[in-house]
Amino acid sequence: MPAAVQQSKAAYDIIRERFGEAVSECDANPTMPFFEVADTSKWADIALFMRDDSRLKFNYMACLSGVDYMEQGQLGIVCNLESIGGPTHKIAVKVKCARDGGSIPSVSCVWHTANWHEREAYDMYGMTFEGHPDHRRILCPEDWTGFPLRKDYQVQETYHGIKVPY
Amino acid sequence: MGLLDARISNRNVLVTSVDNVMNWARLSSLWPMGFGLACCAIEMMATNASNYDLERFGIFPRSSPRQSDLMIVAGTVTMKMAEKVVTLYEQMPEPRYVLSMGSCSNCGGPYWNHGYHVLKGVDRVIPVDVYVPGCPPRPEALIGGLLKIQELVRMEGIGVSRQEALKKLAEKSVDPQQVIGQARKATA
Amino acid sequence: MNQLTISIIFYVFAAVTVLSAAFVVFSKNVIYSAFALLFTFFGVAALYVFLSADFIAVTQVVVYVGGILVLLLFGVMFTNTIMQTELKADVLHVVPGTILLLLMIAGMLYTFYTTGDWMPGQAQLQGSVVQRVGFETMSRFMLPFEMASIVLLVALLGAAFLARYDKAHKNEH
Amino acid sequence: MEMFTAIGLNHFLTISAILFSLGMFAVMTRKNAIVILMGVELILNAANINFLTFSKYNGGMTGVMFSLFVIVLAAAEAAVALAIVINIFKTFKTVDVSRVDTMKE
Amino acid sequence: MQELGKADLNSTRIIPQGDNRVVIEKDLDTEYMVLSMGPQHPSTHGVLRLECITDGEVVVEAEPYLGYLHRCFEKYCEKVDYPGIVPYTDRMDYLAGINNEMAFCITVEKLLDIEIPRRVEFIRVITAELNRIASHLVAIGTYGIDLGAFTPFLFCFRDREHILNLLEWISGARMLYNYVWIGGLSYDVPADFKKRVDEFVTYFKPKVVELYQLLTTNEIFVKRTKGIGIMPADVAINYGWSGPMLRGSGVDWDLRRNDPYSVYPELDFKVALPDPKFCEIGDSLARHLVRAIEIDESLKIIEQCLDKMPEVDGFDPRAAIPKKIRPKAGEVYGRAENPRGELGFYIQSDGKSTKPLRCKARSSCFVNLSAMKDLSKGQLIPDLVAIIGSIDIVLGEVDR
Amino acid sequence: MSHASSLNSWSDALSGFNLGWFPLGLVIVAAIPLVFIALYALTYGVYGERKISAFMQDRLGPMEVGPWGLLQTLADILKLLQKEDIVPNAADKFLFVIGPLVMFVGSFLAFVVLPFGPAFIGADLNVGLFYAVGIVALEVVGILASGWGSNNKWALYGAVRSVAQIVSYEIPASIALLCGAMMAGTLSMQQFCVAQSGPLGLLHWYLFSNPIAWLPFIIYFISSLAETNRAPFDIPEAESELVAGFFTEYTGMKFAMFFLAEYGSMFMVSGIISIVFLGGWASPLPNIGSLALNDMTSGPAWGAFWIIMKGFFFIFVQMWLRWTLPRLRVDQLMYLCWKVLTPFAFIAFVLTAVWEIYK
Amino acid sequence: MSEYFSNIKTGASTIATGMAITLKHFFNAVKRKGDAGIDDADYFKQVDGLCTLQYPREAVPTPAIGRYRLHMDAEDCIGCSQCERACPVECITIETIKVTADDLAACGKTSGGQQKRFWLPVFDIDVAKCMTCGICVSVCPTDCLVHTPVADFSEFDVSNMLYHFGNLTKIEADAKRRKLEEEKAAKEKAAAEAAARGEAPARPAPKPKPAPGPQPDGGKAGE
Repeated sequence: MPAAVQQSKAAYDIIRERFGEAVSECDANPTMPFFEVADTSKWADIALFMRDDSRLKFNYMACLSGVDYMEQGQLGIVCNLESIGGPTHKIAVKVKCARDGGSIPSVSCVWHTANWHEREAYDMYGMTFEGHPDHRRILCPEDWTGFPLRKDYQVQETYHGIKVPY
Repeated sequence: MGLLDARISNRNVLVTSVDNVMNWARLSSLWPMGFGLACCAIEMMATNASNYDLERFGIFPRSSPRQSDLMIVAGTVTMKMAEKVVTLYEQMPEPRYVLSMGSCSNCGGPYWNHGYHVLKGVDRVIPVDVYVPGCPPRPEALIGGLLKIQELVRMEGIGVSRQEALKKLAEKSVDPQQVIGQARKATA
Repeated sequence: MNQLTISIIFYVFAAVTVLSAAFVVFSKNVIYSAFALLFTFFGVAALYVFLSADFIAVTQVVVYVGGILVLLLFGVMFTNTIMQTELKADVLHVVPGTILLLLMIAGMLYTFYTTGDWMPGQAQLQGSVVQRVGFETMSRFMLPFEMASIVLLVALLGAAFLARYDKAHKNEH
Repeated sequence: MEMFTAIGLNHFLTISAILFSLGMFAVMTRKNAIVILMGVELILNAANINFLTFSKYNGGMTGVMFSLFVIVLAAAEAAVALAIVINIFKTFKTVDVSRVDTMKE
Repeated sequence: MQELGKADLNSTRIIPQGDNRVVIEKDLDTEYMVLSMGPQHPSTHGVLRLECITDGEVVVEAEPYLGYLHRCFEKYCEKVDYPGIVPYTDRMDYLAGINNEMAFCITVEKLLDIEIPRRVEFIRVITAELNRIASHLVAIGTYGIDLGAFTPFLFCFRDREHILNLLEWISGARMLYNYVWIGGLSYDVPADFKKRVDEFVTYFKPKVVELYQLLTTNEIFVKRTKGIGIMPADVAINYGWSGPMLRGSGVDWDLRRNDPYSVYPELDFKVALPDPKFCEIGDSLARHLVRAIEIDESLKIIEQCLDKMPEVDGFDPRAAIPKKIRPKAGEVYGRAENPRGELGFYIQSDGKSTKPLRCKARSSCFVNLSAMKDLSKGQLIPDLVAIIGSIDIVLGEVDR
Repeated sequence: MSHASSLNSWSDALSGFNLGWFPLGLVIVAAIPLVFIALYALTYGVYGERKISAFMQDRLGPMEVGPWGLLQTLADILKLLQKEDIVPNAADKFLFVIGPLVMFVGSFLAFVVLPFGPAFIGADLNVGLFYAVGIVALEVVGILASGWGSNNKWALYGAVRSVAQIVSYEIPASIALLCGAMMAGTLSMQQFCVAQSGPLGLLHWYLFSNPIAWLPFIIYFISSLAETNRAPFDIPEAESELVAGFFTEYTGMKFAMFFLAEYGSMFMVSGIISIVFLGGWASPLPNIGSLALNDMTSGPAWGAFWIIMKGFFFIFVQMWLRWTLPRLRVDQLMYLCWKVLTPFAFIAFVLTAVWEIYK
Repeated sequence: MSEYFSNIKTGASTIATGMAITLKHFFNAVKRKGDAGIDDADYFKQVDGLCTLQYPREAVPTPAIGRYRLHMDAEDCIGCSQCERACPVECITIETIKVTADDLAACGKTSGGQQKRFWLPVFDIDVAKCMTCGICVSVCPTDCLVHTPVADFSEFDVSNMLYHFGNLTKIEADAKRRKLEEEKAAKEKAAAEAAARGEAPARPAPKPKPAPGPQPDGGKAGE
């Protein structure tokens, strides 16, 4: 197991110790070690703990990507976290919710960068983020129909009278 | 019909020469609107910059649509942007020209098939006079496109609509395949 | 220049002055009034030139056009919602006002034209007054000149204080 | 004809009378404080024309000097008056003098 | 716990009141004015729209609206196979094509777990640093335009043209290269390349000095940028800033050093940090200075790479490219230091298809721009322009 | 002030020429400098600006329209004439139309008092300098009218900024010019030139003959840049902030008027500064012994040549500055005016007075 | 107070420096950079002076590998459709008709000597969509699809940018198609007969002998 993955595992152990069953087992693969939040409602607490715990100090959210798990009927987000100026560990966190009407707690108050990323995830996939201060579409126009990056997305025929497909 | 009538109806000498001067003025001072959208905007800036220097032709960008004659649609026009493009086009005073620069604004370019949010060609919302291909077009290509617009202006005049001018130009145009063949021979 | 030319020019400027002044007074749009005032001031400056007071004429342009008019325009713009071109102001008591206006003009004109005593004296003012203004300011009118400067200073301070009323007010509390 | 071509004292006095009356009209009838201010400026200008006219036709410098001071005072007056108008606007949210009827808000 | 989070939010939202910041007081009872800057506005660097609520010249609040250049990059990633995505990455941050390609390729290579020839790595680094210089030249030049200096912009573009010519010579295209391929390069460099790059470095060094004298040290420029838009380090990290923006706030963080890739560990360069002598840490000038220093560092890196680059006879840069790129199932987050910060790619592969299941591009500009709302509060309109310019956004990357 | 006539003999003679009752001569007197300057401003000012900026930026500038692009400006004007004249619906029609006119007139009115040679002046007013400074006020009103009339936020911002700027900078400018007036003891533009011409050429110029004159000279030059809205004080039309400032909404010929007015006032301030501090039409060459260079290069034609050359020089410096410097911010602009230029202008005023008394 | 004066001093000195630089450039304007290409040894020879190239009159040579306008040489195309599959933009449309046995000679060989097995009734490249990524060129086995360094080819009508490189006219294509159908039908019939006779069915057809068939002017027809 490479050193980086071991560090991630160690960080995971701290979180596991604190939250127990709320987080799933760590997937310590070499390319992107991650764990999943089993209890979605705990995600904001976990996030805050991860940021503020002196051993973890995940103060930098590198990326937050929405994902469509069509087979499982779920939507999710993947957050890549690390620490700047603190320990050198990195870890990814997955949070999932139901595909229709699912919601995930917003962490935009923990990491400001999550604000726009969550808006983007909403724009592309349509999950809602509870407690998001500014829950709007960000890239597509406000009156756009559908969530473009869902696997079953069908593009609309016209937008404001302009033909959309080629 | 007398000789005189024929002369007048066939746009007499005076009108033609006035036309020529007016067209010369318009084609010599095409002020484009600095309208950068995407990658092509950078090439447009490079064309304006020292190495290619559009000001040689009297083309110098204005930031207000009211003072520009030419709109260079440089880059991808998205659905969100399309309406703004139309607004800006409508703000320009006549006579106005549109040059579509780059694949994206010609027909959606690389984003034509899956780009749900990309307008598949700016000619769907505003009339385009010249299409410059390339992704992005080289500055040379943009200059070539602007020269084409100048040709178009030269063909216009009092009582000559843009369609007629285009028709005249089409008669004069060279077959692209021939040009490619020549270029190919030259490089071979 | 012959007499006729001079009088034509005089009448042109007189007309500009009077008409634009009327426009100032009767226009319902405050901003139009302000811009019409520009022409009034200019016409008056031109009349000053006819009165051999070239220095006063230029002072009129500098102070009235460059200063007061701009102040007035700013005042109009500040006291109206920005970007709102409807700047209507009602005219009150039009009928009595107009009657009074006409009466006043008539009365004054009557007085002017019937009083012959102030008809031209022997020594008319000729040429430019620049140099004489300079001499007079530094000799006979020294005291008023200094007082004017004090008045200006006080007005400056007062205006600044009044316009910054909020701040002064805030500091009290 | 002579009366119209030879520009004399009365011509200027006429203009000054008209200007003065117009200014008075504005001061008396208009509600907008700024227009009233404009009326005051018109009155001052009318007075100035008179000063200069008499100065010209009597050959003295007093009228010229006086008009200079009038302009100076007009500038001071305009500055202060506008400051007051703006304060009125801040307090009453209007520059309509007929609605400014209390000493203190 | 949630409550604590809220409280904490307030404590991190400290935006210091620099002395340039105008305390908003209402002198006259004027109404707030809503100004819509953009999407077609000279200073928004493309098609950003800022809705500013202003009180006279003071910006009370500026809300950025994005998406005017949303070109569905992530949709394309799911529709096009891996080699086909590379040209689309070019079009994200179109000022730094090679850097984007490199970020994407190293991510996929991480997933594929393949070895890259050393010469390829050196060529990649040289071209990437050249492109970084070109990109910073545009950033500095357009910043000059924002502040009213037109000539530095043209000087920057004049020198950038040389870089473009160099890159066109090796890749065939001027701006969007498609040069770095997964597992290799599209072409080997021409024989004279080393010499020409060396000549370029000697040509360029005095030009950089001239540029600094003309723009960076100019008193008006300094006055316009110093102390404007100050971002403290902890807030910057919390906002996820990266690259020159983060370094401008005084954080010593450079992915080339902290999460090394390619041959960067072998190279000697220093992480550009602003000098508190010339600027206030975290202000617009600091960010500009970081970019200026990075140009020098990139030149150093290029010189070292030219020395160290192995010469291989009959070198085939496409030799290591897999015939069919079909990574094993798994996920990866790979990233590289772009001129504008961390460009990351999150790729999910199902192991069966030649197309990614999901590919998210974490673009640096998108993240950097998100702080705009906080940065602009209480600034003057000209300062707003200075702040946007110092963020140096490329809308292609913001909207993707 | 021995000759207190308001017009010099040349223009007096011409203005006496009447066509019937119509004062044709007067019109000609008023129009000659105007036409001359308008032509100048049209062709060479704009063309020169483009070429100079191009050379400073390592490029060629206009090349294709006429030989070396010499006809570029002509083409621009002809094109602007043909353009559709849009008056936006939301605009205040009256103010929108009158704005550029007032500004144009205001910018060209001052040319009446600029002497283009010993015998070539529209009106040698005794208050020439005062008039030239004061008439700029008209421009202010034009700008305000167009900015307000456009009913566009950018235009209004530009107009308000511009007015604030011009009104403020008039103070140091006038005080600096007062220093010049004190040295010459006159306000007549013609007398300025007369006082500075002499056999020693440029040594008679105040800039070189007076040890303090450089201070008001620099102050006036900086303030004149601000008064004509030139870089680095071009914040009213700051392209990157306000799109195009107060003329954002203008098309065609109205826009051309703004353009002309800008170049007209550029020449005007250059003319004023060269008359007040650099001798106007006085030749710079001295008489060296029997080689009477000064006498050879004086006279009506030479006078026109010298003043235009001096004007060109200052326009060149203005362009040079414009293409070198970034733009100031609004508050910095005001700082410069009130806290730097105005105090220094007062210092210069006092020093000049002292020098004039004790020299 | 000293800060006040030092500010004025630095302001003046930096402005003077900047002005010196621009003035230097102004006087350097007599020199001009030549039109040397990047592969020219004296590309960096001229450091100062004007760098403008007057494009329609003078041009910098584009490098030989420059990727601008796509060109296809129908003589060399073997109709493998790899470019069509590789193109991320899908701007290439290819339709092929298998060459019947007796037409092989008429179809000809590539310049590399490879036998062509497909007619190309349609080989359309929509240059308007092309993003010049060069992937199609890299997969082409016969190097018949190339990017030419020609960049300047703007059009008044966007439909002119759809380039047809196919080497058959519509009528010819129909004829070939019919011929192929016939041959296929004949082959199927033969196979059916063979199957009926109980022979092994899936034997490849024997190499056809070169037969002097009807001579189509296929190489030049495409436009």
